[in-house]
Amino acid sequence: MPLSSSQILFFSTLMLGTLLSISSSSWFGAWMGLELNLLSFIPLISSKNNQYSSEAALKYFLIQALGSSIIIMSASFMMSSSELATTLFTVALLLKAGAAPFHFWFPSVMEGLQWNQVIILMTIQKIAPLSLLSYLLYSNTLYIVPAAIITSALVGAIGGINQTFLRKIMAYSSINHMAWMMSAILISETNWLLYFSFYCLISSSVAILFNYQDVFHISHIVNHTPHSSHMKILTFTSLLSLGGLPPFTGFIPKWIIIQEMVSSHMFITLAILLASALLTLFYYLRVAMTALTISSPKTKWSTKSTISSYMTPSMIYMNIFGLLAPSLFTIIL
Amino acid sequence: MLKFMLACIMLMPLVNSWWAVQSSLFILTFILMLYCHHDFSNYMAGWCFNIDSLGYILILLSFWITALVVCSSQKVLKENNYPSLFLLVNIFLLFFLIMTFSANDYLLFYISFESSLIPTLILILGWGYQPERLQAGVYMLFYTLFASLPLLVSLISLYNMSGSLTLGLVENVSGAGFISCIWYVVTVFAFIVKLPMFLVHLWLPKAHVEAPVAGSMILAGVLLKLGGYGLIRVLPLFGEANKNLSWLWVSISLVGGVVVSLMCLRQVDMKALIAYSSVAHMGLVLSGLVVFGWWGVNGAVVVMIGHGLCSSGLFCLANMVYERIGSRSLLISKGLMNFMPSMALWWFLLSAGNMAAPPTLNLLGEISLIISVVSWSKVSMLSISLLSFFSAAYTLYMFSLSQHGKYYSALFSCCSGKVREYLILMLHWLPLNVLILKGSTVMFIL
Amino acid sequence: MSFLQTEVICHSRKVCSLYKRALRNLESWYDRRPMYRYRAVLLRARFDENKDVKDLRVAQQLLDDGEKELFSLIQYQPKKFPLSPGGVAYEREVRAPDWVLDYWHPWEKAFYPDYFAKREQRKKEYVEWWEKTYGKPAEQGH
Amino acid sequence: MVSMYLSSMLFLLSGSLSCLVLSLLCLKSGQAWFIEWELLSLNSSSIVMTLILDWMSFMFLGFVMFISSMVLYYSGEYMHGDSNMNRFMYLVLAFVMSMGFLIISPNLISILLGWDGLGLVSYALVIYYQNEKSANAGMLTALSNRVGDVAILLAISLFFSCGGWNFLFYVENMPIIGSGGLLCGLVVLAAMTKSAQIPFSAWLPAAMAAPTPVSALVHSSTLVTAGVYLLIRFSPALEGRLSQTVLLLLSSLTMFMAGLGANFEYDLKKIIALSTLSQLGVMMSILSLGYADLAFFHLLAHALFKALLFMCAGAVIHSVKDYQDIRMMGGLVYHMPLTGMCMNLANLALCGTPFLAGFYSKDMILEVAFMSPINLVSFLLYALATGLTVCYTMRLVYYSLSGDFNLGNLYSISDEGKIMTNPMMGLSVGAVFGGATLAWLIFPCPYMICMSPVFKMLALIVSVIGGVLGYLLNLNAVNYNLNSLKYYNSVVFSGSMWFMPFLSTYGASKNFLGSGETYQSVGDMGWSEYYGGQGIYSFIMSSSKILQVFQDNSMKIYMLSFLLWVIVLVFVVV
Repeated sequence: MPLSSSQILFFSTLMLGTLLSISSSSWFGAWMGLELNLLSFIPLISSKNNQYSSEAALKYFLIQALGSSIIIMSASFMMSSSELATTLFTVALLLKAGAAPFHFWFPSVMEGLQWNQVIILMTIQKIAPLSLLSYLLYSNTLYIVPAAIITSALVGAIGGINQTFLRKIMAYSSINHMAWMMSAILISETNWLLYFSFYCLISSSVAILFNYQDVFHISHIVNHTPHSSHMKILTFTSLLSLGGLPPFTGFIPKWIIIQEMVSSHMFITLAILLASALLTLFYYLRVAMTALTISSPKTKWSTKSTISSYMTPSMIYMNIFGLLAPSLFTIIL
Repeated sequence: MLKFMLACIMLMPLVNSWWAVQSSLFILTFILMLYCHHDFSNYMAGWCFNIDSLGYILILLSFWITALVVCSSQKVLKENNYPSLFLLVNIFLLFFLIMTFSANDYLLFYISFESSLIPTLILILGWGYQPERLQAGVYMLFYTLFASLPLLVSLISLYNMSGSLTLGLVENVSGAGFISCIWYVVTVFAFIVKLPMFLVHLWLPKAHVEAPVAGSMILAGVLLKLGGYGLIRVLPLFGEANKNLSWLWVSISLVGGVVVSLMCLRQVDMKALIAYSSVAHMGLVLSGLVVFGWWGVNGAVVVMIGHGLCSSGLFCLANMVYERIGSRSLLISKGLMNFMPSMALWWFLLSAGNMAAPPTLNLLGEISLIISVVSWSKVSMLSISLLSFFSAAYTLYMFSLSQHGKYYSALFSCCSGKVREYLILMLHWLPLNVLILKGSTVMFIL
Repeated sequence: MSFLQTEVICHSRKVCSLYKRALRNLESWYDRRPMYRYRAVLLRARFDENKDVKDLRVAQQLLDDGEKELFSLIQYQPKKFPLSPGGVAYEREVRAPDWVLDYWHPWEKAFYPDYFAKREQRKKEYVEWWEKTYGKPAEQGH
Repeated sequence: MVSMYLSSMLFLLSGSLSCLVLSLLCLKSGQAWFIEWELLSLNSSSIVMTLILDWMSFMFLGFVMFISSMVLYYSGEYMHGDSNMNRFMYLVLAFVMSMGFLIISPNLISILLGWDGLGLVSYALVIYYQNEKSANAGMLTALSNRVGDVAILLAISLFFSCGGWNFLFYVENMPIIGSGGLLCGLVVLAAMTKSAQIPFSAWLPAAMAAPTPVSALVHSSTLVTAGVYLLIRFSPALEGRLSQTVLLLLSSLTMFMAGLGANFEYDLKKIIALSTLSQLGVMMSILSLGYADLAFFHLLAHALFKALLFMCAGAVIHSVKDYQDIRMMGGLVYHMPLTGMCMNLANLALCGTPFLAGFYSKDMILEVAFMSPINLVSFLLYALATGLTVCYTMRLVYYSLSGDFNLGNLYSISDEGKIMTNPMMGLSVGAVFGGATLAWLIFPCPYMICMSPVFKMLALIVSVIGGVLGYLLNLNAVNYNLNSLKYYNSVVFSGSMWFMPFLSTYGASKNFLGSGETYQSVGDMGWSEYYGGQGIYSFIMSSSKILQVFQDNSMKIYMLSFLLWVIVLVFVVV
């Protein structure tokens, strides 16, 4: 799907906003970057002229605007009461990142997006809030972030169980991963970067797969999957990788986070995170189930061709062979 | 060990020709057998892998069972049911099993232990028969994962404590305080679920019933043994805590074994019966292991090998019946002796193995286990006697119901056994009964 | 499924069944024929005595009493013919029903060409005989 | 082509002859060979496969092989035309092999090879016929025997404290083991199941569902004596233990019960089985009095004539077309004189008629028993059982051999099948001379027996009374008014082995099968699922639904709730 020129423009301003906010030295600059980011994502969302995308755009705009307004408000408190300011900052950033308990907008916005915008929302749009959050870890906010971790883990895990829409499932999965990322933030920046980059790789590979198969619902996978075995392998490897099952790449960031959390004695949080990881795996598995049952009914209207050849090995590499050289990744970061 | 892993990897390109993979697996088994002159300490070491006698015998078992699995799943080839993918999955499974049994490092062990789940899951979901296989697969995956994620935490804590996860270099967790006990429970629980112990065994009958013959064989033959292997590896680290808590596992597994045996008597599904009987046998293995006497541990290893061969053979037999009659129900597939008189001999021999009749490895192992558990407490004699009695009861129930008497009247046209099938059964039975002549070959350390 | 009574059994059949069972029971107790005959005549007389009872309530009562009496005197090892149900040699060997041969694969049949040729011949003759004796079966409507 | 029955007969016969010769050599020189194969050595105690070859095992082995060669030859005709005859032959050979392993291993672990093997092979033999009766009988047999196997397994675990399992070395000083009493109890329990003593008696008559040659070999002369044999080897350890007393009481009770039951039994084979049971009781009781050599003597002599008796019964059953009910026989002596002769010979030997095989052992056992300080109950049971033996023998003879033929007339009854009568003749020789020969061989110096004339004559008197009583009772049975019906309850009680068959089948299985179902529905499909897979799944599903309710709101509410959070936080912080 070639990008139109306006999309390219907005995409670059989107990136610019992100960069601006994470590299700015003042909260005002950060706010400006966030606003730029927000305003350039709106046209990207509503590139398809239907009511779903415009509804999603509206919702996104309202929520982000609310978050931004809180940020600009608390920036003004910074001088008088820095405690209050940091608290409000944290809450607003959590809202912007879509972490529980401020996650309510996230699934419903995801619902109206195309897969490539989903990828942007899941990855690029998280960069700015999360990195701002990582600057904010003063002692007085330390009780908000763990609470957000726990709620995100639980909400992400439990919320996705009953879902049948793939984008909602991805939304909840993203909320759950947010919990892991926030705990990584609590530990160290490097861990967070590591986890985040892995998450970006894996979740976008899943989304790309879904995009190629043009599926939006669990039952579509049964009908639309072209019957090539490497497609099936791709589907379930990337989904299980997203779930963090050992032989796949997704296990590495989890392993590292677990190790760091154990060394910093965060056992209670860790227990909740692990339990939630199990639940998320359950709904990934439900999606992957059709791929795992090797022989499935053929439908004549499955028109989608198989995924282009250069994608397959790269995605398999991304999802399987990561485990072979985990140290490589730590060196890079 | 790397040479065998590389051999496995090199088998992967061959998956398009069934015979090549099959014969290569047998040849590899044979080559591995040649290494049986090992010197009983760490052996064939290199690059995080080494084997000792325990690992050796279990790797040999994995090779053997995988070769037999391929041999007995000819139906996949015949019906062109994705044969090359099937072989690929099996080779992957074998690869992960070799890694698990030869890993020199707890974390590597953990990773490959978990990895072996995926090919098994694919086997069950991909080549199973009924729609219920989805549930079975989910049960298997989640029961195992539920218990093994805490294991990861525990292993990493061990790493934090002693700075290494190499087998033998990890410090022991001393004391039997609250923390040590929790740590202990978290660590062993993964293996206890995998074994499985009564109360957390629900995944096993489901998985066995729904799995294709390959899945059942390898599940019963090798994968359950991962639990026992893991216990043998981690229990030495938790001496004190284990001593304090072993009563819990022994009592649950022995009483549970009796309960499971009673349930076996009510099964009408052949595979479910065999699966439940595995639970009962593994109960004894678990109690021998947590008692952690020399006899108990060695007996557990022997039973693991014996049970691996025997129940895998029984699943194979159940599948042969299923392929002919199309049902696993004992009410329909009955009176088979009239169709397949020679097969009835194999049924009898393998059933005898299942009830630990001499001269099978199972008997040797069970004797050692009973010795160990009875020396631990005489009260256990009560449930051990019931366990042992009922193991005969349900095995004979299965044998007589499936082989003896009139056959189902709606049944016509059923061919007798084929040479390939007799060969498979023979290859299950022979090691089961011959290895006892030098019982120490299958022991942990001599 | 003999324990499930699926139809209404009339009173006289019940009486007859009781009579027969009682006779068999006597036969098991009295193993010498003359003694058994003597007893059997007496038994018959007892049954005959009440054969004209018209009141079903009385008859039912008599039947129940008879059943009770039989139960209280049942022989612990009833005489059974070896090849009939309950006998020692009943179903000792499982024999495949004849029609199984019809389901053999043609290749399998080809191993015994003479036998199957003759079998086909016999079947045809049997059908002819059937149609001659009982007439052609009516066309089955759907 | 040499048929299988012939070749196995020749093979076993030669084996038997060589075993007997070796036994004589050992007896003369007092030698014994001891062969060990180490299976495993751990903690310096080793599991070994041990074989002991002394006069005792050689002699027993010789007898077993002799009887089995006769039986195999005999089954050449008895099983003629059976479609699975080869399976039968192989099974019998496997049986002989396991019996051999049992006889020659004095090690508690290696004896399991024979012990379990006997149980399994005899199971396969009992279910040889495909009817439901034999399936049930086989299950009862196998499971009753399994109780003994389990007892041996537990005994092995207790024996562990000795550091080895060659019980021959340890039986002399068993008291040093802490739980010696329990150990002896378990061994006695094992022997009792194999030899069908009282709580486990039900399987022996039930096992008569097997083909008659099997009964002749397995259920009369060899398998059932395995328990006795084990205790013979084990007897020094039992001295003065509680288990010995219990065994004495139970075995005399078995003796009496079986003798009584045989008098009310109608199945030809079951009568003989009950008589076997009674003789087993004799062996066990004399063993529990401490006379192991007498028990061994009776074991061998009994094997000879009991196998003969079964073969005769088999010949009868074969020629009357599977009828086993003695009410349907009678007058057979006119039709099959040779068989009748052999049957009478065996019967007389069983009763202990002077100078036949049973006399030497039985008479000596009774006299020794009467001489020893034995309690009154056992004494009475002994005397009664001896009388009852003669009584049921008379009854058997009366019903089957004499009188008129009670069956229809469409049978060709004769005993001209040489394949069946020849082995009978062979065993008859044993039944005549066996006792005397054994007495000379085993007891080089005579037992000292010292008792009053009344006691000396007691055995004879009881036998004569029993015989006369048996005859009178049978005459009495030919009656227009049956006395059995007057004492209905007691007749049924004695005729059905004191209800043991019901208790050990229905009584045992009912509770276990019921609880199996309960556990299945309440445990595995109930609580285990509730606190396992299904319960967690439904909990999570319902909580997911609750979460979904929060999710289904308008944007406004989300934003308001966020503002509420902010306000709350502001208050908390400030």
